[in-house]
Amino acid sequence: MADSIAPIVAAEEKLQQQADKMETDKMWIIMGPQHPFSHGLWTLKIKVDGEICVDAEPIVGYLHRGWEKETENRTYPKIIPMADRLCYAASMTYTHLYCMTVEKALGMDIPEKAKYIRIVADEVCRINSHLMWLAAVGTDLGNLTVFLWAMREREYFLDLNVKLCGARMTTNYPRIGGVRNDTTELFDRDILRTVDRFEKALWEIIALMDDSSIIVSRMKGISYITREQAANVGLTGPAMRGCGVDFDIRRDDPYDNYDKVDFEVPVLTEGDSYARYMIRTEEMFQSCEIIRQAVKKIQALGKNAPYRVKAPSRVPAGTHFMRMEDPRGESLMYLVSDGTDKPYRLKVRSPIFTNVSSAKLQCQGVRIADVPAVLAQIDMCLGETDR
Amino acid sequence: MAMKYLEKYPRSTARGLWVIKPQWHVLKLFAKTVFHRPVTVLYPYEKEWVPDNYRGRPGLDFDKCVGCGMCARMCPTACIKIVDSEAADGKTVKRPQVNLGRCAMCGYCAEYCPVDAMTVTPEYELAEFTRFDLLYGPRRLAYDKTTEGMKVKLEVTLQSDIDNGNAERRVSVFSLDRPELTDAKCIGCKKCAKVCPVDAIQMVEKGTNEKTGKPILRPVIDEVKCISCSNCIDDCPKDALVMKEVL
Amino acid sequence: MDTSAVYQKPTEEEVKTLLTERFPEVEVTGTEARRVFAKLPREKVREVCQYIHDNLSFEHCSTVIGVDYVDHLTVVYHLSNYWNGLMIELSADIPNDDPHVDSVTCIWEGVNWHERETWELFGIVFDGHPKLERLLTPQTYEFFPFRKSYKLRGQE
Amino acid sequence: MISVVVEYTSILDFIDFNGQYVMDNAYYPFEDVYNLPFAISYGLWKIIGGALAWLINLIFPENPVSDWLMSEPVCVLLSLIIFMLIVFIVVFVCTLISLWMERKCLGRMMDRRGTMVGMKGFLQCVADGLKTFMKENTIPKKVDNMTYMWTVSLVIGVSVLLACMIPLSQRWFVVNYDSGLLIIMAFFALAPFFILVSGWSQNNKYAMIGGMRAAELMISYEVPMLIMIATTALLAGSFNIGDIVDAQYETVWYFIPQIIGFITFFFCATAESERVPFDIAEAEAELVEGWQTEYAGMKWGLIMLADYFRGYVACAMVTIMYLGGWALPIIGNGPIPEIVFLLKTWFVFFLMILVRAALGRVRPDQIVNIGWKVFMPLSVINLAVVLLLKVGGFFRWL
Repeated sequence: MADSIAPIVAAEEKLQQQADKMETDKMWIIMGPQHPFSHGLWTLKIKVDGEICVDAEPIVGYLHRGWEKETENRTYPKIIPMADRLCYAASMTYTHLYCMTVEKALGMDIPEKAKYIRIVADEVCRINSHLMWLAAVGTDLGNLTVFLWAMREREYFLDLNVKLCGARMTTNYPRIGGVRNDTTELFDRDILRTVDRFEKALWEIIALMDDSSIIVSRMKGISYITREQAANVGLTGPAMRGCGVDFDIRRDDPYDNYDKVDFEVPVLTEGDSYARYMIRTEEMFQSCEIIRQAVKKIQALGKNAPYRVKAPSRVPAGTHFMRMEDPRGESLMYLVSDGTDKPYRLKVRSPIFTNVSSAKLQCQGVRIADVPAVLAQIDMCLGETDR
Repeated sequence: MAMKYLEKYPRSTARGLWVIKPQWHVLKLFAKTVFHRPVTVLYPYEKEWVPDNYRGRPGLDFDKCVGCGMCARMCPTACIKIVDSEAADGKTVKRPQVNLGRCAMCGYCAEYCPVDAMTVTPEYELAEFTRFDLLYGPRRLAYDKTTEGMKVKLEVTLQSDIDNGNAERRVSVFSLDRPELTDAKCIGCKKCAKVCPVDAIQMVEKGTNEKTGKPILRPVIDEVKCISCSNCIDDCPKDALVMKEVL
Repeated sequence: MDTSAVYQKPTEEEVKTLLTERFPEVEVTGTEARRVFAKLPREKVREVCQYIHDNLSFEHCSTVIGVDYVDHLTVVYHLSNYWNGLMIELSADIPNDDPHVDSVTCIWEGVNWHERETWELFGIVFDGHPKLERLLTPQTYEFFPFRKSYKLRGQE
Repeated sequence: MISVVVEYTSILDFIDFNGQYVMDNAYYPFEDVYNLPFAISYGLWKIIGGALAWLINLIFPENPVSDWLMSEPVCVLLSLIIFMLIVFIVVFVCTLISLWMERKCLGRMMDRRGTMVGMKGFLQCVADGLKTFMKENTIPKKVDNMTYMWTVSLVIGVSVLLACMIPLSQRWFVVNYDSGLLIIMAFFALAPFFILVSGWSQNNKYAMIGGMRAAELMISYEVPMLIMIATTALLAGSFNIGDIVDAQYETVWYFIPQIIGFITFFFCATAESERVPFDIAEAEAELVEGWQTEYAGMKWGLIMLADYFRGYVACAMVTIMYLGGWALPIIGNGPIPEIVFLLKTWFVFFLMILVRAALGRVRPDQIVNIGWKVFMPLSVINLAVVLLLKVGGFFRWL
């Protein structure tokens, strides 16, 4: 009997070998810079085998303005509006980071009230940025309603920005030695109301996202990244915490007064796209908590507490760096000063620059339809990537 | 402190009909917006309320301005240029001109104006047909509905005051820093007195030069009049004047 | 201290002693709360980084920064530990006429783009880098725009 | 044909309505069924052609042309042309209304206003049409020109033809086939072939993937749809649309016994008309515009319109098969059954808008999975239920 089967088995094996060897043509698809998925000017080249992506290569640099070189030409206060333009969604955090770095170089301590106001402004900015990201994820998954609902909520926070510092997005609010102006009248009332309202509205958006099996199944179980990989390729921020790295600069390396407010750092070990989504959503709730606590602290400090200290115009020579938890990850500024009123070199470490460099890791084995949904979790912003 | 969202989600995949809830929420909003108005603002017809400190285009109080050039010095995009302009009494005075094509609306000009002549205004509809139209001269910069909130005050607390337990004292930056003369470097060229916008510098005779017999002139700064614009420091050919910072 | 053991949460003092004991060339210039600053010769960069990564559990390299001090170039590495938030700043001086340093991309993959960026902007060549090409600036550039010799308009 | 030259004196001799009922015409094309749009167009031709004949007769008295114009076969022929126009315009306006409805409803669901140009935003459709027609007709250099143009015109043409073939009532139809549903289904299933070819011809990777996906979609959703059509025909005992509606009026609306089939068919129809959440062929997040990427200007505008035609057809099919067509439960046909039918169709379209607003896009592999592993068994279960009801004689008691 074995003899009669043997040729058939051999033929089958041969066929199997042929099938294994058979190679379909792989093609490069170039997405961007004019593509609805690229939220900004960048290109993603993906190599696809049928519908499955096997390789990816991001191309950035269309927006390279030489930001770091430009700063060498300007006095210290003039760089603050420029730092706003690093990222339109997280302008407050970059200004804050810049001011912190210069303050560190000056060795000065800023008033308590300024620290808390900066925390409030930062967290509002974080919510803004996360809402923008939520909107992007919604559209990339094909649901425009999420986009508009998230943008609607963001509008209320932008109104808060207008009331606080007179501009919606390029806030230009933190200053070296404090903040631009004191909190305006009734600001604490407005912000608490907005936050309360926002939490209710966020549940509605979550109902659209998490209670829809279509959207969950689009994110669940794709683009796995392990903890070691995440740390090694330099993923930071929510993307990293979704992969199981329990690290948040606000908690583990606190700056300003983050060690005096109580909040949780969400960490998930799943490592898929959905985990990264969930981290950001939880962070919005935690930001609301931080805002509530910080506003209480501001109220306790009283109306006449100092909010801005006069800073000298010249920075003593030396090298200093500061890092902070940007909405998208770890941002770092490295300042080389030479004793004049202009920086000798200012380097910005943008979280997205590193996050997007790991696009290959994130996209491998993912279908074309999921590439936008996976890369939306980076929360792309080209202003800071290209600088 | 506890997680709010991660406590409830992710929901178990076993829940049936998992597409009903989003539709219910959408339908709820639909029912609401059919009778109420949606949140969008019909822009050209309706406009959003903006607060006093809204940073639109810069505004200028022509008579208040002293032409010190502080705005031009602090402007991060270098869009402000000090130009000669004719005052009401026929004199030629220096006043800022703003190129709104480059303006980043950062509000530094209003913030650093020592006499509060420069203000922020809530005007943001600035489209013009040509780039030339975007040049706002000193007269065109005037904004007649200026309120107190539009004049951005630059008030700071001094570190020394905080250390002394006097933390609630706030002072204007422009009443603190004064230029200081290094006598040995000064050549008495009178340049500082010429460029001073508020005439705070008087050239005072301090003895006679032994070789040439000419009088030795030295600037004396009126501390009350000075607005610490540092024009004299910039124009000093021998770096004899230095800003003495009070911290 | 045992320089070959693996430390998951080294303190500032431990890092200082371990580094100086293991590598006599490394000069620790200062420590702050959660910060260690060190200076090292450029030949030792990969070796020290490998040690910091493997034995001191510094899983993440934040940045690679190039600085042009006119008379020499400097590369600065910021390494961070995810277990206790400690950061090491390593800086290595590089002579102008031979701008070469070992790449650490094989240790931390995330450094890849930072090294490319540093190369294109400062002309510091990272030996052993998998793809040392221009990233932000156009491929046709033949100069290094962030060096001090490249003057901007308005810079004297 | 020999015509007797008669002496005509007034225009009313030409425009002659008395004693001439449309169905009395020997060449009446719809046998013994009254057709409202044909009657209208017949009357219209009587007016237009009569006036024309009178004019010709005025200039050249006693010529045979005037008589020929008013003769029975010519009347039928020319009123058929007007009939086509009327049917098309009605369908066109219905589609524009559903387009407007989508924009407005979707806007309200997203907390915005939707279109605002004239007549509560309805004129935006006209403005869009004008805009796309004004645009430059660009054709990429390296496309296969023949298939590129042919397939898109076929996609549009088939969709329009399909929409025109939907009967609005017993008296408003184009052809009264016994296999009405099957014909509609056949035409409905035709467009994806053209999409596949068109995606290939454009020499563009996005378009090609889009075309492939359209084929994927077609293969997985046609089968359950056909099964459900067969189920409905089984229940009604006929493929004729009029018979199906009558059967529903006599018993119950079929969405009650066929609730599973109703939901399944609704989603299948959504998928067939390539609307969110099943619009993978033109998934704008990853494929720019899918198979429409290289079509610009007028062609693109017509493709978008064709999409809405197909959406309208899908809704109409749901209405016919499950919601009782133009008949109301107790009233029956009512005075204007066409309005009843359109209202029902728009209601189904509203459900589609709701689904679009609430859900995201499904991945291609998931779509095939859903098609074969969920909708296919569901349609078979539906068939089994209907068989049980039919065999059990449930419908005899009603």
